[in-house]
Amino acid sequence: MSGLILTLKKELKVPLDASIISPTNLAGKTMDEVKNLELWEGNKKVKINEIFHVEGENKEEDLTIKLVGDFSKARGLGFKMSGGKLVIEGNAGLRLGEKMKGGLIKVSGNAGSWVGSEMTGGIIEIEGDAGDFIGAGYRGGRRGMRGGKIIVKGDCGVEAGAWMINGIIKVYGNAGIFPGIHMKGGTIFIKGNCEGRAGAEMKDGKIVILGFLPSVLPSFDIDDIKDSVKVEEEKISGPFYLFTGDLNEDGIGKLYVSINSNPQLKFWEEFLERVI
Amino acid sequence: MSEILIKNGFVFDPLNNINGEKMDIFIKDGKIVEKVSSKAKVIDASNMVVMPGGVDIHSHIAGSKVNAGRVLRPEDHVKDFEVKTKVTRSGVGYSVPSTFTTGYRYAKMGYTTVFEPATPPLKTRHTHEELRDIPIIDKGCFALLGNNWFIMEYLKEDKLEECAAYVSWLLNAIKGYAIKIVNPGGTEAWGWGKGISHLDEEVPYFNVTPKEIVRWLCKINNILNLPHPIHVHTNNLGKPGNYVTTIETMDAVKDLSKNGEASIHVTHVQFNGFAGTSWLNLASGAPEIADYINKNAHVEIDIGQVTFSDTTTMTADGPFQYILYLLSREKWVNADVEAETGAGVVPFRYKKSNYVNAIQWGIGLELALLVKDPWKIHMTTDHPNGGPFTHYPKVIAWLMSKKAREKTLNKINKNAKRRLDLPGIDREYTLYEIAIITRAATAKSLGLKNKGHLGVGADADVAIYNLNYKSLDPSKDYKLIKKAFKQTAYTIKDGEIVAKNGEIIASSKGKIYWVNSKVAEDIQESMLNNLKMKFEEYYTVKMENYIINESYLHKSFMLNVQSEV
Amino acid sequence: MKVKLITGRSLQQGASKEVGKLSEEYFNNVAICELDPSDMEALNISPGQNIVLKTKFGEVVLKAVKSAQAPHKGIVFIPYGPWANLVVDPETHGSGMPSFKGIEAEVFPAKKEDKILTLKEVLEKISGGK
Amino acid sequence: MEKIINNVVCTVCGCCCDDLEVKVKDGKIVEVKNACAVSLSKFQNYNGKERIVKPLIKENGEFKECDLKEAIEKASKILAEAKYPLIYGLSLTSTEAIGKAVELAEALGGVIDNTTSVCHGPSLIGVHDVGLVTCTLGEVKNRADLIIYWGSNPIFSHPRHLTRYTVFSRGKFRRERGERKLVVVDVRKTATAKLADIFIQVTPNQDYELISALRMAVKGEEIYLNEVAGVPTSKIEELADLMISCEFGILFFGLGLTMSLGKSRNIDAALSLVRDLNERTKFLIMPMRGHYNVTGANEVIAWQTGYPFAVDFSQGYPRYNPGETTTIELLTRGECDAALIVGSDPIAHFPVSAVKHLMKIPVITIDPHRSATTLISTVVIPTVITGIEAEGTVYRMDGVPLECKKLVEPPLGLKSDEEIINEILVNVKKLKE
Repeated sequence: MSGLILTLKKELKVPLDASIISPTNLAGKTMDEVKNLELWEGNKKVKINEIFHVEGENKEEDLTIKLVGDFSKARGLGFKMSGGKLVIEGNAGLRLGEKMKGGLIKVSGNAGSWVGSEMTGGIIEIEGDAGDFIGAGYRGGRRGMRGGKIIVKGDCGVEAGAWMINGIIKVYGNAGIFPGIHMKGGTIFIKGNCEGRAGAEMKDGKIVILGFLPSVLPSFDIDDIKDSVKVEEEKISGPFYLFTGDLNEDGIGKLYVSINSNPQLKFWEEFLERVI
Repeated sequence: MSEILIKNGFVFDPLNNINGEKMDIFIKDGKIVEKVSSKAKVIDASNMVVMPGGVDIHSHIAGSKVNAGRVLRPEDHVKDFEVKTKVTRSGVGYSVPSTFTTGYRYAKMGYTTVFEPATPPLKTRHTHEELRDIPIIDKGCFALLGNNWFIMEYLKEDKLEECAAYVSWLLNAIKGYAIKIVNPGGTEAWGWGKGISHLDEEVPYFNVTPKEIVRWLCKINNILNLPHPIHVHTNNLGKPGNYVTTIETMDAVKDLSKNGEASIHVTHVQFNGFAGTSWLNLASGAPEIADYINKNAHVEIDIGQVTFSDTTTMTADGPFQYILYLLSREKWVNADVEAETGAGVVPFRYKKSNYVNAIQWGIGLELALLVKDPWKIHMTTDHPNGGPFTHYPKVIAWLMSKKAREKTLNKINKNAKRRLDLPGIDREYTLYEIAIITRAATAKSLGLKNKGHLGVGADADVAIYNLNYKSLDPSKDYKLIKKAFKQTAYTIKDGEIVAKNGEIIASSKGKIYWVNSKVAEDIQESMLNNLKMKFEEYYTVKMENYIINESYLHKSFMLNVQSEV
Repeated sequence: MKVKLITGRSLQQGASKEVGKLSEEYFNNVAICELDPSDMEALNISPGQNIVLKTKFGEVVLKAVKSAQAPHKGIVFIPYGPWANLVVDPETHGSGMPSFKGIEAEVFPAKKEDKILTLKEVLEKISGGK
Repeated sequence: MEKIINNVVCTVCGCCCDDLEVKVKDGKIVEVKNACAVSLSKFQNYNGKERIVKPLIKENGEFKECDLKEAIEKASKILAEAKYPLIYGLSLTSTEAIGKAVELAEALGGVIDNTTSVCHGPSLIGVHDVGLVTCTLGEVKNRADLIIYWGSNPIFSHPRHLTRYTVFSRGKFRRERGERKLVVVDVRKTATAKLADIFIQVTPNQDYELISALRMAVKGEEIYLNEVAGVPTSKIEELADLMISCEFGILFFGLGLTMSLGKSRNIDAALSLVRDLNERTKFLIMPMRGHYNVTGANEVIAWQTGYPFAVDFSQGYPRYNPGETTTIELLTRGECDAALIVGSDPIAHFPVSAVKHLMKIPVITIDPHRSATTLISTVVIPTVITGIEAEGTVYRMDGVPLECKKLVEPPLGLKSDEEIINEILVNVKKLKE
């Protein structure tokens, strides 16, 4: 392939702040400049070529960077990137694609927590599992992702889309508790099961769960039964229970839960009749 | 200790009537002296402005509620940090800086003395621990007494002398400097989730009124001969129409002025200067307040300027902070303190486009510009309530340049602009007047004899600004003004150069000022005997453990004051 | 028997940790498992007998104690300490805090050969990576 | 020669009772009045058989005694050479010592965390998002007519909390037990629950659902479910009415909320519940902080760095992100290469996954007593006991700062935490140059 290939020379023992490694940041730099860029390994400053074999070429505008190795201890890969491609063959660590504005990040393995934290655009694709707080925000900031797309082929941890404002999160596997907590907008689609507390304290936005959801919080109201729901342009067929909430936050968020996967929620239908 | 000669600067020293004269300043052993030896280090200050170190009379820099603000807002710190250097510790800003950063940033701006205006006596040990960790600048703290149970009970029982003895004991016990009154009676009512809305309303269960509390503590301030007048945050703060309460509060102590001096310092008056009856028709009460101050000698104020930024509001006015939470619906910290006071913290973003915020901005500047005598004005942002102290240069520019004001006026909410008198005000502060409202008047008001001037014997706290006074037209060159006041060419603290061109080059410990107030021993003793029992009933700590050992003040500066009882 | 495991402070644990973390008192107050009387009956074990507690994360032998804070059928309690940590859930959910309470567990009466490990044995077990 | 020392501050739990009466005879503590069982045990045993008096260095698996200088130099070398050292513990010492530890972490370019991480860390994370509507304990004593303990068993964890500060205390506006209602929410009928006017038994790990329902009831919204978290809806509504109709209510919460499923979000919900109640009445909330100065550690670290715990100095300035910079994750991910433990026993209190990594890296422990952690340490530095052999500042669970006293002389040759950490700091600064 064209573009840059960075291969890890050694196993990482302490955290590596890799936030300078993004197509946006490396584009237009000579190989020498790239090799001599400094980053933090624990409390020591090291040059890129002390940690990576750097090969390939750095010509096109729309740079592709391929990373080879286990980056579980690397933080902030693709930080603030606004274009190009970042392909990680292996695992990515915490805060992958933090504050990302555009471009594409692909991970062949798993990713740590805070994938796409506070991102505003671009696409992140994880072949394996992702950690907690995907598409969430910084502690106390009350602002999650505002745009772009996160796709997790495997499972994700807790609080996917916490404080999410806009954009799309798709999890093809299972999700931990609290997807969409404090959510204000955007869409979260969970193809597998969810451990519970979906949409807790959400104000607005849309959550769709195809798999099993043990229970719906008492602060949600059942609204309707829908044959299908739209996620992006895709029509997902149901049927679904449509809940709204979280009433504790005067929320008008929409929570779609598959009827077929959740017989234990049938009792809600009785309240549905009361509503209509 | 070393000698320094500051050569050929334009000196502004209002307390000694020096107005931009080109002259030399001599420093030896941390003091201003008449001359120095040839060995003295020479600072060439030609084409620079030389002023006494800045003195901030009201800035929330230390203590439990400031720290509550820090804990509340990691998102505020993450965007503004300081990396450690050979001489400095690391830290964070933005609106609630960590202790080390607070000291360095003040010093870089040429400020050398700052007072924390609101410490709950019970938690003042905490305040002193933080003050200890604020480098370079001299400090002190005001004790919150406007909702103190003992004081309200003494007042009810009309025991003036005994109460004076109590206040004297308390200031000594906690190493405080002045009497602070916040929403008198109102914060106590908030202990029950209630509020107080006018000066003659009775405090639940205590049956005294805010007006009585203010007068009572003003009398005690006089009896104890404290260096600073009562420092008052009035009732109804932040409510439309509250300028009336503000003027009533001022008028309540008109007769208590001692030999023509101010009997009351009303603080961050911008927040207490609202006219109108609702948020929709909010207007500036500054003209009315200024008119009262211009006609009455017994009042001085600080402005509490709004600077349009994302900040963190914090006061001992619990009920007000709750109202602010209801307006913002974001995060809210409340912290009531037994038998004494309360506190609230709410993040807040002042927007130019917001009608109310724009009016608030106008009120602050109108106050400073409409009050004729600058000695009655103190420049503050009520840090961090109106904006962080690092925004002072903006405020100075607004005061010195109509052009700077117009530039902002064109960006603010149009209705607000139409409703303000500010566009019609031509006055522009001179550097001399700026020196008054940022050091001379403040030092004088605080009774700091060695601060705020450059006369022989004064502390060698000096700020040298990169500002060519002669070739300068502040009215046009307000950008230069802003730049110059952001960071000094030199800041000298106690005769040592601590900052140079915005770099901290030496760090030192500042002094802690407190008043050692003395009353007749027999009165003191009988007071203490009566106090003991109730103390144990009202508090959850023993009296002995309430008293703060002077060892907490790493560089203690005790001001002895003899009372009249 | 399937139960929910709660770990936490107890007065005896608090007092005996002041005697010493390596002391016999501490061992006696911490290497224990408090069960609801009805659960003990169902398991047919009497106070003082040993039980084995298994979770997804490990297993531990402890002395059974009749809970003074019953009823709490289906809930067992182990005081904080090295023994509890052999079976607690390390999952923090990104909060810094492991899951010390409400862990799915199974309790069996101990066989004669299962004895309670000493602190040293616990540490060896851990460093042995079992 | 005998003396009585009054108004002694107890250095055991977050109550920081300051009314202990200690009798000292010939330099030994012979009697303590007003102390709880745990406090008594501390005074009886602090200088017992588990006390360490000589520094220890481990060489090929065996501890050998050494002098302080050697121990400090060895410790400094290990820490200075580390790429990502961790400083942990700091809840059983003075704020003065904690402040020094922050400076050491900065000089090292390491991470400083305190035991908050595994007690009320989730509470602070909740506070970052919601805020905290609270007060000092005297407000409760003087005004509270409704007291709720949720997931907390103070009779065991804070034995004098009820008598000094809450249900059994005597204040200005509340004179006796009859004027206050006590509610306990827990998974077991705890010793505290047995004293309650109302006990609510919640299903383990369903506190969040219960709070969620309670918030609904407080808002006057209808709850469709007949039962939430094992509690009948009628009982939830009854509790909600009680909360709304009280004059001054307070909710004390413990590790039952912070450690069970939901962690910081359980607290988020509890903080929101109490905040919203202020539209109806006066209601406050307070975490039941465990160690006597865990609160102080948060205060010092916050005023010096801006963040209350888990602060990473690896890049020369404070960075903070619980989950990333907290001890358990750092150890479980195997990211630290050395550790300094001050007055804590992580080996006894961390899950296996974290303990394993601590056993792989060099560990320096500063502690007055032997513990599971001293056993696995490379360097062990004995220290004097704050509040008994050294004075120092501590912060009660409600943030009220107190100065504790030196009651007796420490064993010969022992130094305070503050002095030891400072000596390491001085050494490290030399080594780093």
